[in-house]
Amino acid sequence: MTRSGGKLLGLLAALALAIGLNGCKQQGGSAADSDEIIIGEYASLTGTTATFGVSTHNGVLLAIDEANAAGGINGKKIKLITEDDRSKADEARVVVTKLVTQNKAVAVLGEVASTRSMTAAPVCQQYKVPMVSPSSTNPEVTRKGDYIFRVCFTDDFQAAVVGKFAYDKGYRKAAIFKDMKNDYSVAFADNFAKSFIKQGGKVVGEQSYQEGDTDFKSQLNTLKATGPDAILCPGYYSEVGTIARQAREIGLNVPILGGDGWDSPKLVPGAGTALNGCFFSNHRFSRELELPEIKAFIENYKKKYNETPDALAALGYDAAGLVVDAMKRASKLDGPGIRDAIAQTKGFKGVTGVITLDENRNARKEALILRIDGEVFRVEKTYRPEELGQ
Amino acid sequence: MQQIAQQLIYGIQLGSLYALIALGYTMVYGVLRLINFAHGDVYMVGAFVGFYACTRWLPFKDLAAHPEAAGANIALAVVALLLAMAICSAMGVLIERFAYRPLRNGLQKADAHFWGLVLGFPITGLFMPVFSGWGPLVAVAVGMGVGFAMRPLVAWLARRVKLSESRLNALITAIGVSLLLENGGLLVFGANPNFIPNILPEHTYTLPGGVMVGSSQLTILGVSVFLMLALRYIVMYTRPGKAMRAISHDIEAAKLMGIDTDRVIAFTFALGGALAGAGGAMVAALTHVKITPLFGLLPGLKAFVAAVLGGAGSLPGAMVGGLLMGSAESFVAGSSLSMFRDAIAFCVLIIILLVRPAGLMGRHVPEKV
Amino acid sequence: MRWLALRTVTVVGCIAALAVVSKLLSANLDTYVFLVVIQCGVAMTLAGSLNLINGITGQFSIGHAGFYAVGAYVGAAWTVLWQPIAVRYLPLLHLGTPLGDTLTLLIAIVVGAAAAAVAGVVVGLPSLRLRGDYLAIVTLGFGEVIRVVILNIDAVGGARGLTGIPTLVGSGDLAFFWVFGLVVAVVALSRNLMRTTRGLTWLAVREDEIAADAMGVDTTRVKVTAFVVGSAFAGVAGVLYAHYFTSISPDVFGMDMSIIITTMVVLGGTGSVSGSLLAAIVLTALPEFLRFMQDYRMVIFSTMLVVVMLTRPQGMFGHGEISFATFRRLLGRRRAGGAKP
Amino acid sequence: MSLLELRGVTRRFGGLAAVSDITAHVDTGELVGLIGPNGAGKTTLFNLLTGVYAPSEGAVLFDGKDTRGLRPCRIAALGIARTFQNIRLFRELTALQNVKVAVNLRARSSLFSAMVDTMAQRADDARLDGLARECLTAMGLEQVADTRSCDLPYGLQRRLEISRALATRPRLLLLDEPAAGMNPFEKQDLMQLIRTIQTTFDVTVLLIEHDMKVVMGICERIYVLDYGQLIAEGAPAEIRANPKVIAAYLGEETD
Repeated sequence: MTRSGGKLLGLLAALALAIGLNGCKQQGGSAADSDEIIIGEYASLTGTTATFGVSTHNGVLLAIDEANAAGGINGKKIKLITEDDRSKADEARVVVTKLVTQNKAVAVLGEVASTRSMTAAPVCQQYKVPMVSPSSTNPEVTRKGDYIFRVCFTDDFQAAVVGKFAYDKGYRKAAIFKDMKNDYSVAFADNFAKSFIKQGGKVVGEQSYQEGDTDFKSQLNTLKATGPDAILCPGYYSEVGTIARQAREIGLNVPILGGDGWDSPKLVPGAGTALNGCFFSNHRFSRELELPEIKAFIENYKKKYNETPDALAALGYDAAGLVVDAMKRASKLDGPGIRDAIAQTKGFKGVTGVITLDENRNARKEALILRIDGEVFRVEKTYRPEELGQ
Repeated sequence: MQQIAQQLIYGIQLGSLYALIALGYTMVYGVLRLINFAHGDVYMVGAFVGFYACTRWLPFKDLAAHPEAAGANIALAVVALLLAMAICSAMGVLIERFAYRPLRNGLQKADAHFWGLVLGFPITGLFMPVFSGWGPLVAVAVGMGVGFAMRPLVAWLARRVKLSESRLNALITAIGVSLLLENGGLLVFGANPNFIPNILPEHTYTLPGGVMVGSSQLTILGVSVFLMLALRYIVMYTRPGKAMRAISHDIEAAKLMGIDTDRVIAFTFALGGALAGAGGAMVAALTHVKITPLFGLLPGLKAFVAAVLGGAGSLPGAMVGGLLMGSAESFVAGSSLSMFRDAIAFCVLIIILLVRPAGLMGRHVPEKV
Repeated sequence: MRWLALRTVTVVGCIAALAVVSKLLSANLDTYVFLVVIQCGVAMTLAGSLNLINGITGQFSIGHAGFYAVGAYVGAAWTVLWQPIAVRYLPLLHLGTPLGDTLTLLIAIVVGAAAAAVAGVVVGLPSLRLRGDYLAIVTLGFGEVIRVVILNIDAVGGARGLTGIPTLVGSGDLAFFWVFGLVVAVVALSRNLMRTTRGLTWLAVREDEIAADAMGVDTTRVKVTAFVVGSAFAGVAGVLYAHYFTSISPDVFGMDMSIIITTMVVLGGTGSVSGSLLAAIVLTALPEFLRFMQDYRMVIFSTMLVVVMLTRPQGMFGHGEISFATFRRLLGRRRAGGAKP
Repeated sequence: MSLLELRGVTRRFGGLAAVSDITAHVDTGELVGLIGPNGAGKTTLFNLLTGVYAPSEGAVLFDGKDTRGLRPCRIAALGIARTFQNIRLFRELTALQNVKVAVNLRARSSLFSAMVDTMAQRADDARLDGLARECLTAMGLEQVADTRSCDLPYGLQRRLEISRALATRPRLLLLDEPAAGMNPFEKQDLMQLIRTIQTTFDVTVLLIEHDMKVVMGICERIYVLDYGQLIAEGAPAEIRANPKVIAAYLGEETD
């Protein structure tokens, strides 16, 4: 009899627990009647991609501050709640759930990495809260639902740009060196190969590394033996510098190509002179473009953070700016209302280009090819989506 | 053929580094039968010391701007290396004193105070923004106060410490220390990667047969070999070294013979820390790899695998294991299976352990019945 | 017959209790809190199943995330890749219908558990030759090998992870029911093992392998069985995780996950089922509670870990259990018997 | 036929022969002693008998069956049980649980039924519980059944080990220095006890002992081991008078 007695006690205990927890239910007031509008942001403030997360967050914060200084939305101030997901996909989902259900965010900004955006997107979709990703470039991200948007171009476009550029530049044999652990890097490499081969080029070798490795010479040496005209290295800047140095050390002196993962003020300190004359694709953000909106942004950013912004900061700024703009136009300040307003965005003048969202909720924007020249990234070429038939 | 020789050279360079770190693991394992998980993080601290020495503390000049400063920089680099070794060995001793010694001897009052302070600081740090108006002095004072207030809490928690012989326990403590160093490092150093600029001249030599060797590789190899020889001398011919060997043979007997085991264990951690520190600083300065608080995670793990591979507790084993791991990894990385690089390191380990359960050079002590 | 009646009552009672609690919780809890509760449930299963290997049988296994990953990936691969093929021949499996959903999930659980169990045998076999730290390293290494292999299988997404897994366990009360049903199963199994004469052989292997062998305990079989059962449960936890969170990626199942699960077991007191479960709750919920501390939370978390290890080396409960007997004792009633280790 | 038969058993560790070329036998119902100076290889011999080590040469036959290649648990199932020189109890388990582990050899239910706690398993458990308590009672340990074994006094721990060995229902019981660390009264008790269990449990006993009083007092036949070799065999009185044995214990008297 002791056993069923125990179970009975357990049942009672569980009931008590349930009733107790019942009291814990968040009594947070609804967003509509408070004088604040809450925007949630999830970012990798710590962990492997912390630099991207922090840059983006700075950009977002700047945009929100500016919007509030300009009077907010219909007299209501915007409150940004930022949660750190420690660069982990499962945590991204948890924090977005928190932002949406507990903090009652009406819109969500994030993430940099596509894996995390894809993990969190279903939550936003389920609770009908629009999510705008500043820089997740994997095409899959916005396919997660009609509440998911992005303000950057997609990987297939970016990689195709690099592929076309490489061919135009006269490279015929390319080798690929990708970060196995990084889905951005893997997808970039695949799309580049497709585009490059379609143009008529040939991929002669493919090797991989993992974020955190310190020695790349073995793989580079193997790639060297294949005699490439150029090497595509679509990883993050944190490894690219070291890879470039080690490539030069072993006498592999061909140009190295990359994507927007390279964009960071730390790229050159990491690479020294090893990346001089190399190229990477980036969002349309460069001081060299001499555009007034970019100049103003850089000035304001420097004033606030005392450092030079990179493209990710600019994208964060644009993502937040886009949401604020949509809120001003929205018929109703709730998830669906803001979503419709975002979806109708046309010709939003962002720092990183004019943003018009297409029916797939992607921004159609041009891409730059930058050439590394000492400490400066010079604009080599600009590609429009139409040029690649996209 | 040239390819194979070339990969072998990379493997040896990588392996000598693994061996350097693995020695720290294996020495500690020898005397304490403890996997010092925090050792990889000591290596990380070495890299940061190297970074700060090269960019802030010492008057290094960037060679790109001042090519004439090469000689002065090399002299300074020796100082930086010694500095990293000194700080890391102090670090090792500190970890031993406050995290592992209480496991053996029970938590003393001093330990309770230490951990109280450690708990106090991050909690105070949280309120830093509140104090920002008052300046750092006030914040530090408050931090000390909170830390001081936390001491009795730890002491109270520890009022009935039962010593545990569980190895799992020691392992989790070591993991805790490792996490503490990593996350503490994130707070102190930030998550942004750092790079050491060009401060040492770099040349590449081409050997007959087209095999290329860089000066940085030669330096890493040379310093590692030198340090290993020095270590061997210390362990074989000096008094503390002999005491270390005695302890690794039988700690109880060593105690009875009048050896101050706690001191010798601290000495072991100091030696291991110095080696790891040297490795960290060298890698950071010579390969220009990114330096982050997670810098030690992967090399630490691989060095540890190397130590087990060679036979935990055996110094020559750590060297052999390190070289084996380095070469295996280099060959795999250079082959078409580069994506399986890490997996293959472990596969090699598993296979070798199944054939030789105590590692390549470990003594297999059958349990006495 | 008395036994049968009792057993029916307890099983039905458990199911009913779970159903009621899950309804109540999913209806009343904030979604975020509910998500954390579900995570706690998954963590409890993982800790409980590792406790079977580490705590009860005394094998030094620290690569549990590997089994978790195998379960999650094989289970998810079934629903995403193979189920659409199977449904052509077995219309019963049609998703969207309650029957089809449940059947698909059950099959996922079975394949996930089976795959993890096979992995358990593979890891369990070295345990026959290796002891202590060496075994620990092999298990850790195995976990890493699994992760790297998954990274390289394009069919399950590689580094991108596998997304778009149907939520077969739902997002509300059903999920709670499944996850905590699994917790109950682990607890019941551990309890049965620790109470029965048969189960004592597992504890004997932990206490003294040589003596156990000399007393006729087939230590080989005990160890391999512990690995198989422990990893099968971890596999099922993986299947449920995958079908609740709808996306999995290799970085979820990395070494840090393994280490956290090991920590749960040690912190709770190796061998103590209730301790492991409680530690699982604490270690899952604590970082969430500490979220307001932002950058500082992981520092505080790791310091607390060390301090707990130093001040309570035997873990929170040592080998002891918190049981209803404890409560009864607290209430002043006599303990009803049934010796517990 | 002998219950236990050793045919030229040799065991080497490295180059060193811990026991070499031992030929001996133990008959059913006997109480045989095995003595010898420290390091003579007595415990090694026990380990060879119980399968902890495999013989380098020669064979061990139990009840006519060659035990080579059998794991210790199989040999225990055949009917050889042992105690250990340095007590090896399951420290965290209670006295009763210690015995229950050994009683498992006589369990009928499977591990699976234990895991799901079936009815058959419950009945079986009740039966095993009875058997275990029986073994405890036989050694006078019923009072401490629920005490953790590491909390027991030393003498009781020794007894518990014997009781645990008996629980496997052995035909041959190997006792490794059962009287070590006991005072003279306890030793007297022990001798009495060994005789009793030999008759009540119908078991053959082979014991290693250093205390000559105990050995001479209860053994019917004695083997003497020195430097891994059998140097003498015979009844207690013969062994006492054997010059080789005296030499082995006291060193060569003639210089």
